[in-house]
Amino acid sequence: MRTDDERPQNSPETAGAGTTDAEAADASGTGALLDAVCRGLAQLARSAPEPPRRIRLQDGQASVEIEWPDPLPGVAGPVPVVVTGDAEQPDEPMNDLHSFVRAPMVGTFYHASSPDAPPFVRVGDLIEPGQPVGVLEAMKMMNTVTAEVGGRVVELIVSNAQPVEFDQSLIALAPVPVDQEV
Amino acid sequence: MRTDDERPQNSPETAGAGTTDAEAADASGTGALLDAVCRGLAQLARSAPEPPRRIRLQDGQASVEIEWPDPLPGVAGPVPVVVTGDAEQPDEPMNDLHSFVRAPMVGTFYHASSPDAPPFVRVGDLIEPGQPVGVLEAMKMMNTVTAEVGGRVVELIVSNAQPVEFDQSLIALAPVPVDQEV
Amino acid sequence: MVVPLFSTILVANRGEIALRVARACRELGIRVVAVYSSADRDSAVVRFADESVHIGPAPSKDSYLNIPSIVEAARQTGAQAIHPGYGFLSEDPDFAEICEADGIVFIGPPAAVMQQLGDKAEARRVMGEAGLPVLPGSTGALSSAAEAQDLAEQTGYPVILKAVSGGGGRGMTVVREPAALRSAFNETRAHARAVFGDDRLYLERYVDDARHVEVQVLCDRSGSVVHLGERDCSVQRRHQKLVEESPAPNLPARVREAMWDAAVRGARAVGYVGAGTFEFVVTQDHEFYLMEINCRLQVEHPVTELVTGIDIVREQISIAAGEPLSFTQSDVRCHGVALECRVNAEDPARDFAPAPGELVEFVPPGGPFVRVDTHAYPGWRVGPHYDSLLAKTVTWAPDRSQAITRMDRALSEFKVAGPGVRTTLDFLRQTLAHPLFLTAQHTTGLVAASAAPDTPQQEVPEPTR
Amino acid sequence: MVVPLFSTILVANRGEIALRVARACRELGIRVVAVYSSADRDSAVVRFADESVHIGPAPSKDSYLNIPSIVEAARQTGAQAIHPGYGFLSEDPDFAEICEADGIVFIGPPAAVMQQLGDKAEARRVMGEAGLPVLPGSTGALSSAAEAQDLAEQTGYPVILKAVSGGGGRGMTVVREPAALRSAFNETRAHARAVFGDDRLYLERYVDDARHVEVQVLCDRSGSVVHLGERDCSVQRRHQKLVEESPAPNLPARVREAMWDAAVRGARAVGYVGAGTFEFVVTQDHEFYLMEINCRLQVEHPVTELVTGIDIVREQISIAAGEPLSFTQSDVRCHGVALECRVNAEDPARDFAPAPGELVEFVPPGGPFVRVDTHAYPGWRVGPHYDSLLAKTVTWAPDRSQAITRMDRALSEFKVAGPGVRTTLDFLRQTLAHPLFLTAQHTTGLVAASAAPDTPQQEVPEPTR
Repeated sequence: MRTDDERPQNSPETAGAGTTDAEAADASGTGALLDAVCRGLAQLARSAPEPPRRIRLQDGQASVEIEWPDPLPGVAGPVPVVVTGDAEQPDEPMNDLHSFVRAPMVGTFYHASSPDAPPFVRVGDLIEPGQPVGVLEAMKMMNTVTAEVGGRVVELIVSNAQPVEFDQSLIALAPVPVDQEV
Repeated sequence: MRTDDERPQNSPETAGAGTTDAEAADASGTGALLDAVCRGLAQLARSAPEPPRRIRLQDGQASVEIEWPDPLPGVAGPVPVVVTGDAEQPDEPMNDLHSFVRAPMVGTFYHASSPDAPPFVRVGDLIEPGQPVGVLEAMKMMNTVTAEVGGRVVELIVSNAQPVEFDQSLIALAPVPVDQEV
Repeated sequence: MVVPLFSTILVANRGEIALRVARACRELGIRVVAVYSSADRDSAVVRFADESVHIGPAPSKDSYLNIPSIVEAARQTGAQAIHPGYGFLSEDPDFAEICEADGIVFIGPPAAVMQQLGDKAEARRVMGEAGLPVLPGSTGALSSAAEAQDLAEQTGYPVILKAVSGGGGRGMTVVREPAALRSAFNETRAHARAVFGDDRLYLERYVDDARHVEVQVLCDRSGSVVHLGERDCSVQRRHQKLVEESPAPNLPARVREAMWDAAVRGARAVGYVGAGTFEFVVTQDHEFYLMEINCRLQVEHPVTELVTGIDIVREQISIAAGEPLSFTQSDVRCHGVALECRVNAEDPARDFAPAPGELVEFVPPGGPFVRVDTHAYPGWRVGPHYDSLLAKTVTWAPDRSQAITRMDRALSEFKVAGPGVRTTLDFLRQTLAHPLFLTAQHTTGLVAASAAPDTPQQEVPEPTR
Repeated sequence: MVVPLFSTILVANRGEIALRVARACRELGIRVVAVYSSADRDSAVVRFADESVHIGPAPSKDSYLNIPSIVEAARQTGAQAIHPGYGFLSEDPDFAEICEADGIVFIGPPAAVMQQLGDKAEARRVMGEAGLPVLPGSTGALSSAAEAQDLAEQTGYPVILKAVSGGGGRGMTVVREPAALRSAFNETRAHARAVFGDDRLYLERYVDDARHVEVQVLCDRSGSVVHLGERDCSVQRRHQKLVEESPAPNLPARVREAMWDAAVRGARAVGYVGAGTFEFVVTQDHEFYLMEINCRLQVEHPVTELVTGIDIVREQISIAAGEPLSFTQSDVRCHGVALECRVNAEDPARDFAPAPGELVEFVPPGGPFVRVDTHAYPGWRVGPHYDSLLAKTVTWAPDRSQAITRMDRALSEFKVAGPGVRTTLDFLRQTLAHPLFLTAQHTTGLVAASAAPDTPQQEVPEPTR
C-alpha cells in the first residue's frame, strides 16, 4: 500500500533538495535516459580499439563506477560489461538470496487457521513447495496460502491478522542447501 | 527560415516508418540527444589520430565518463577530447575549418552597394577583419556588413538581393596560412 | 453541499476515467484510494491518489474485475464508497449488491435497476410499456429460429438479432433476407452462449443510415429526474464511438425535446438513481427508437459537462451520498457546442491494431477552450492489457464550425511519439474534415463508407460505451 | 466571419502568448509566422508555426524589440498583419505607426490612441473630462517639487508620485507625509529620466487597502463598443498580478455596472479600437477610480474568455481586419466563475528570484474545466533572458468556491521538475487558502501582509500587465 506521504510533491520545500526533485523526475525520464546512455556506451566501447578501464555513470546523486584492473602485459582480452537498467524493487526487506511467499490477492493474512490453532509455520521451519503457510481472508472467504518453493522460514514479515495487498511479501524463505533438504 | 514542411508530423503516414517516428521523438527527447552525441563521439574518436583516453559526457545532473587504460610507453600520448554541451548548428553547408560572415539582423543581402557598383567581394578574394563584404537592407536602411575575421572567400552562400534572417551564413571564409596573410 | 459526503472513496478503475473520478473526489475534499494492477504501478491515478492498493496482476479478470480484492481494498482503506468508472465492474449488479451488503456505497444505480436494464429484452419491454418508442420486434427472448422467422416477416427486413445479455456492439447480427436468418440465429446464439454465458436472443427491425443520439439523465434518491441534453455519437468504427458532440446537430427542436422527455419518462419508470444514458437510434426521417440504457458514466460525458457547466461525476457522488440535486430542469442551460475526439493508441494503417509502447514524447494540446482527459504522461508505457484509449480531447466553441476548427487545431498540436506507438490523431482529423461530418449529414456508416466506399455499409448503431 | 481576414499573420512575441495568438490564427485558417531569438530556437510557437524567422540574439532589445528585423520578417513572409501580444512592442505607438506606414496591419488600437493613453497624465485628463472618476491630483505634469507639495496639501496624504511615461508598477513612489515629499519627488524624477527617458511626473491621492478591478472592452472600427465584464486582480506581489478572477467577488452589482459604463464611456471618448482594459482601484467603500488604460491584450484575458465564451484574440484579429463585432452588449452573458493562477519559474524561498533550468519533467494539469496556457514542454529549457511566466492555469466552475478548490486540485497535480527549477505552485496554493482570499476580503496588500505580517503594507495597486 502506498500513501501520498511517500511521494515527493512539487512544493518549494521538497523541491529545494536536489535529490527529491531528481527522484520526482526519475519516475518518467531517467529510465529512458539510462537506456540510451547504456546503448551509447556499449557502442562506444565496442568501437574503441581497447576495452575501457573505467566507466562512471552519474544521475543526480546516484552514481555507478566500474573500473577494470590495468590489463596485464600480454593479456588483452575484452572485459564484458553488464549494466542493468532497472533497480531492484526497493521495498524488499531481505536480500536477493531469499525468496518470498507473496499475497495472491488483497485480504487479511492469518498465521493460523483459527485463533486457537497453532501457526502453520514458525521461523526456522523447513517447508516444502506447496505446503500451506497461512490463510488469507477476503470477503469472509478463507484462502489457503501455499509456498511455491521450499526453504527455511527466516521471517514472518507480516504479523498475524494484518491487511495485505496483492503481491505483498508475507514470509521470507532462505534456500536450503541440497544436503539439508527435507 | 524554417518552414513546417521540414518538421515531422504525427501523421500515420510518417509515423508509419520507424525512423520518422524516432525523429519525431527527437524533437524533445533526451534519449535522441544522447544518441546523437554518442554518434558524434564515435566519429570524433575514429577521426582522431589516436584513440581517446577519457570521455566525459554531461547533461544536466547526469554524466558519464569513460576512461581507457594508459597507452603503453613509447606509443604516442593521450589526446584530450572535449565535448561541449551544445552541438554545432547542423545547417552549416561547410566543414568546421571555415568561418562565416553572418547576417546581423533580418533583411535583404546585397553583394554591392548599388546595382551598377562592383561587388564588395568575389570568390577567391583575401579579406581582412573589418572589411565590408556586403550590405543588408532593412526597412530601407542600408547596413554595411563587415567580416569579423579575415580569410579567403570560398563561397557567396547567399545570392544577391536575397532575404536573410538573423545569424544566417552569408559568406564562407577559409583560414589563410600565416605566410599568405594579406 | 456543505454536509461532508464521504471521507474516502475508492476508484475501482484505471486509465483516464480513474483520474477523472479522482479529480472530482479531490475537489470535493474527499480522500481518494486508487487500486492498480501490476501493469499500472506507475499510473497517473496512483501518482494522484492519497493512497493506492495493488489488487492483482495485469489481466483484468484478476485485478480490475477481482471483486474480493477490490472490496477488501475498500475495507482496508476505510473507503465508504466505490466509484466504478465505466467498463469493468460498472454495470455488474452483483458487484453493486456485494458493496451494499458490505455497507459500502456503490456509486451508481441500485442493483435491482441495473439488473433489470442489463437484460436488454426486459429493458425493451419495460420501456415500451412506459411509452418509449422501441423498434418493432420481439417482446421477450426468442424460443426458436422459427419464431424469429415469423417475427421477421411481421417487422420486415432487415432485422437485427441481439443477445439479451449483450450490449456495447457485441453479440449482434444484422440479417437482410429471410434465407440468412436461420444460420444467423444459430451463430449468434452460439456466440452469445460463449461470450455472455446466456444464449437468449431477441430481434428488432434494423435501421440503415441511422444516427446515434443519446440523452444524459441525472436522478437523485428523492425522485428528481433531470436531463442534461443530448449527445450525437454517430461517428463510429465497428460500434466504437470515435467522435461525440453536444448538442446533436441538424436535429429539429421538437425531436430533441421528445427524446429528452422520453429519457426522463424512462428513468422515472424504473426508479432510476444516479447518472444514466438513454441511447437512441435516429432515422433519416428523424424518427427515434430506444436502443439501450447505460447504467453508468459514459466515456463521452465531458461534452455534456462543457455545454451545461455541470460536473457529472461530482453529481454522481453527491447523489450517492443521498443529497438532492442542487438544480432543477429549468436551471440546466446549454451553451455553445462541445466536441470530443477519442485519441487511441492504434495504428489506422494496420486496421486499428493496438500500438502500445513507451511514450517518449507526450505533449497534449492546451489553450483556449480545450480540455484533455488523459492518464498518459511522458515516459508512460501504454500496455497491451487494456483498451487503447490514450486521451480524450474536448473542445468548446460558440458554434459547431468553430468547435471543429478548434478541435483540428488541438489535434494538430498533440504530440505523441515513442517506439512502436501509433495513434488515431490523423485519422480523427481526416474524419472531422469529411464533407458529411462538416455538414452533419453523417450516419454511423461514415467511417466504414470513407474507408471503403464500395463496401455496403453494415454498421450496427451500438457502441461499447 | 466568412470573408477571409488575413492569409498570414506574424506573431511578434514569444512564450505562452505567442502560442496563444498562433492558436487563434490556426483556428481562423490563417498562416502563422513566428519570430524567435537565438534563445528561443526550440520554442513551442516555433514548433507550432507554419514558418519561423530568426530575428536576433537572446537580448530582447536586439530581437523582440528589434523593429527593423520584425518588419522585414513580416515582409519576407508575406504577413499582412502583426499581432504584438503583450509586453515588448505591444504598446509602442511608433511600432504601430511603422507597421501602418509599411502597409502592415498592427493588431491593436490606432497609433494615435496608444500615444494619447500611453501618456498617463494625459489619459487622466481625457478620462476625467469624459466623466470617469479619477483620484484627486494634478491635471498635468508637475513643474516642481513645490507644486507637488501644494497639490498634496489639497488632496491630503498619502499621495503617489508617478512617471507620466511609466506604468506597470514602475516609476512610482508612495508618500505618506509632507516631510518625505521633496526627496521622493527628486528620486522618482531621476528614476523616470533614467528608465523612461522622460522625467515628467504627476501626483494622485493614494488609496491604501484597495482592490484592483479592471474592465475588458472590445471596440470595432465602426464605433461599436462592448464590455466583457470585469476581472479582479488584487492578488499581487510587488505590483505583479499572481491570481485573477472574473467576476470580481464581493462587489455590489451597482458598482460593477458603474465600472462597465465608465469603461465603455472612456473607450468611446478616445475612439478606441480593438481589445483594451480599463484598470480601476476600488476602495473598501466600493468607490472606484481609474488607474490606467492598457492598449493591448492582458495576460489574464483567459478568465474573461471562460466566463463569456468569447475568444478575445479571435475578436482582435477580426476587428483588425475591419469586421464589425459579431455580437452586441446584450449577447454577452457571463456564466460562473473563472480563476487564473500564474505559475512562474521563481523560487519563493529566495525572494522569488528567477529559477531557470531545463524542465526534465513537465506535466500540466488537465480534466474538467481546467485550461492551461503554456509554452513549456518536457525538455524545454527555461532561460534567464525573459520573464519567468511558465504557465497560466485557469479553472472554471459554477461558483467561486468550486473554482478555488478546482484550482487547488489542478495546481496539486502540476508536475514541474528539473535541475535548478523552482516554481510558485505551492506559494499559489497557500495564497488561495488564505482566509482573506477565500472570503474575498483581500486587497492588493494580501501577499505582502502574509509574507511579513509586521511590515506596514506599501503595495501600489498597479501591476505590469
